[in-house]
Amino acid sequence: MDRRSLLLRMELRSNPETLCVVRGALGQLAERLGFSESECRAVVLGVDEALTNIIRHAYAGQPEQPIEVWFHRIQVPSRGAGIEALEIILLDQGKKLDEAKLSGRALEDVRPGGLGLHFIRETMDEVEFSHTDGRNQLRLVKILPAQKPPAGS
Amino acid sequence: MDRRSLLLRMELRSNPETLCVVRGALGQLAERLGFSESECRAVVLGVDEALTNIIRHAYAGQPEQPIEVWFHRIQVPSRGAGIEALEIILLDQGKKLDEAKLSGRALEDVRPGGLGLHFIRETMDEVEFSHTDGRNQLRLVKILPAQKPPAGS
Amino acid sequence: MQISARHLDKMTVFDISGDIDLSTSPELRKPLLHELRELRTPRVILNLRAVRYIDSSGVASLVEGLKASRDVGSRFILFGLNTTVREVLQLSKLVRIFEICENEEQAVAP
Amino acid sequence: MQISARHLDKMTVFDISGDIDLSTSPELRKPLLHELRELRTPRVILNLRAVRYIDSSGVASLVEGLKASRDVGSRFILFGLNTTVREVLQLSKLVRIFEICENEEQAVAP
Ligand SMILES: Nc1ncnc2c1ncn2[C@@H]1O[C@H](COP(=O)(O)OP(=O)(O)O)[C@@H](O)[C@H]1O
Ligand SMILES: Nc1ncnc2c1ncn2[C@@H]1O[C@H](COP(=O)(O)OP(=O)(O)O)[C@@H](O)[C@H]1O
Repeated sequence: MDRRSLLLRMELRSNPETLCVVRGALGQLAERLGFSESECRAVVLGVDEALTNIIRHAYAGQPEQPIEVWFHRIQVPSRGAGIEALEIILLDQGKKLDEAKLSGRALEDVRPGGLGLHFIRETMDEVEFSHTDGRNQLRLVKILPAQKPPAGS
Repeated sequence: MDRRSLLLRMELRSNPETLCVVRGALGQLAERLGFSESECRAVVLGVDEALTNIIRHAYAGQPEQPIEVWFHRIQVPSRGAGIEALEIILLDQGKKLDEAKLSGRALEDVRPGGLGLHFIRETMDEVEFSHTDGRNQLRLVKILPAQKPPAGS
Repeated sequence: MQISARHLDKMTVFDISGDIDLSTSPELRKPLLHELRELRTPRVILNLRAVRYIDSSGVASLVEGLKASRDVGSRFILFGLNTTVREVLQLSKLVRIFEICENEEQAVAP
Repeated sequence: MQISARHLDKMTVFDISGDIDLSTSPELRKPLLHELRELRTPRVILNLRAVRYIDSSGVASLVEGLKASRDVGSRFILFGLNTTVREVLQLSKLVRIFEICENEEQAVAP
């Protein structure tokens, strides 16, 4: 019920040039896990946005700060049975997240910015912020394609 | 003269399915560092072959064993001046490498296998095996394109 | 990301390729805003056909371009939206605010 | 990696796409060796046009196919070598040992 196996762990720096490297790895990983092309693009977008926010907000644009990304294949309990999912955990040592700022904004308000969290929430099945041991943690879960419960159930 | 900055560290398992994930990350990283398309393919091939050898030989095909890959941007001393390079270090905890087996073979001998080391040596500027603290280490260096010393010098 | 400009009569077409993300979106924003605010080109057209990736910072740059075009009374047109770009714009719910053409012919039409 | 077979008169064309590496090369080896050793098809042709990546385990599978074809007296032909495949075969110094055609027309020609 609670099995998890490590797929990959990445340690990187808060440099915008590293974003494409994570996208490259995750694109392949998602494809291997059986996600459709469109789902692969969604997973990659969600993680890229989460990293972008860490670089811009947690580290206020300061380069060379540590970021860790863990990718696990997990089983999440679901009505008795376990369903398989990809879990992505992002860790940073930047400014403590202010949950109040995470409310997002009305998309009707046409202005640049403010889309990142919306993209993360739209592309992932679970999004969970926390703070432990002086580190910000963002946990993202995306259910593997074959295991999606049938629509309307 | 001895500056090195971490670009990326990957922790993975000795599963052949992970190879494409490293290729995905490294392909993007190499592109970012300014390698030409053909050089990017060469760097990716060299590292893929090194990982393949770790999985097949150091771990004898056993899955879920730990592998670490470190990517640094380094300066290597070269006739007084420092030239920039990509350094890739692969670490495993498998069977200690037998240097005698690394001699390679005559390519004229048409048989499957025996190409991996040849590909690693052809695609990289430096290839160095070592063993410390119970771990095998393979250090690969590829000089960044703009810094290649002029041909014939 | 690569961006290059073609200056036609009273309009400029920007051909954009590669990835638009946090690291590259400034290279998109700057020439766009210059073209609109400084040069006040009446029609600014973006060819997005070769865009391989775009994230929220890329979309933000497009929105900035759109706003600048409204300020100076220019037209701001996108064309060549591939699946990747279309998906992200749809996710942003901002597809409708942009003037989008099927191809360059339509975008440059009088 | 994807592989599919087209059975023509006394010959079989395998269309291969994607990445051939340690994890996928068995999926290439098995059908090739079956076609040659079991079915003894007189001409086995590999269309490599859509191969995105190939490493030494992929090349080893091709060499195994070639050796099996020599054992049973079949022809073993490669075509559609893109830059990636060509570079790796060149690096392996094995380009000359394979029968390589420019396109399918040449490969199936009597
Ligand atoms: N990782 C993070 N650390 C700190 N603050 C964050 C983080 N992610 C998001 N935020 C806060 O949430 C707000 C909304 O984020 P987002 O929707 O991505 O839009 P934008 O980054 O363009 O403002 C940000 O402005 C910031 O205040
Ligand atoms: N990482 C490694 N650990 C242990 N032995 C290795 C390693 N890499 C290579 N070898 C040895 O070197 C030999 C030649 O390797 P290679 O050229 O890659 O061809 P192949 O793997 O097809 O035999 C291998 O057969 C193996 O004995």
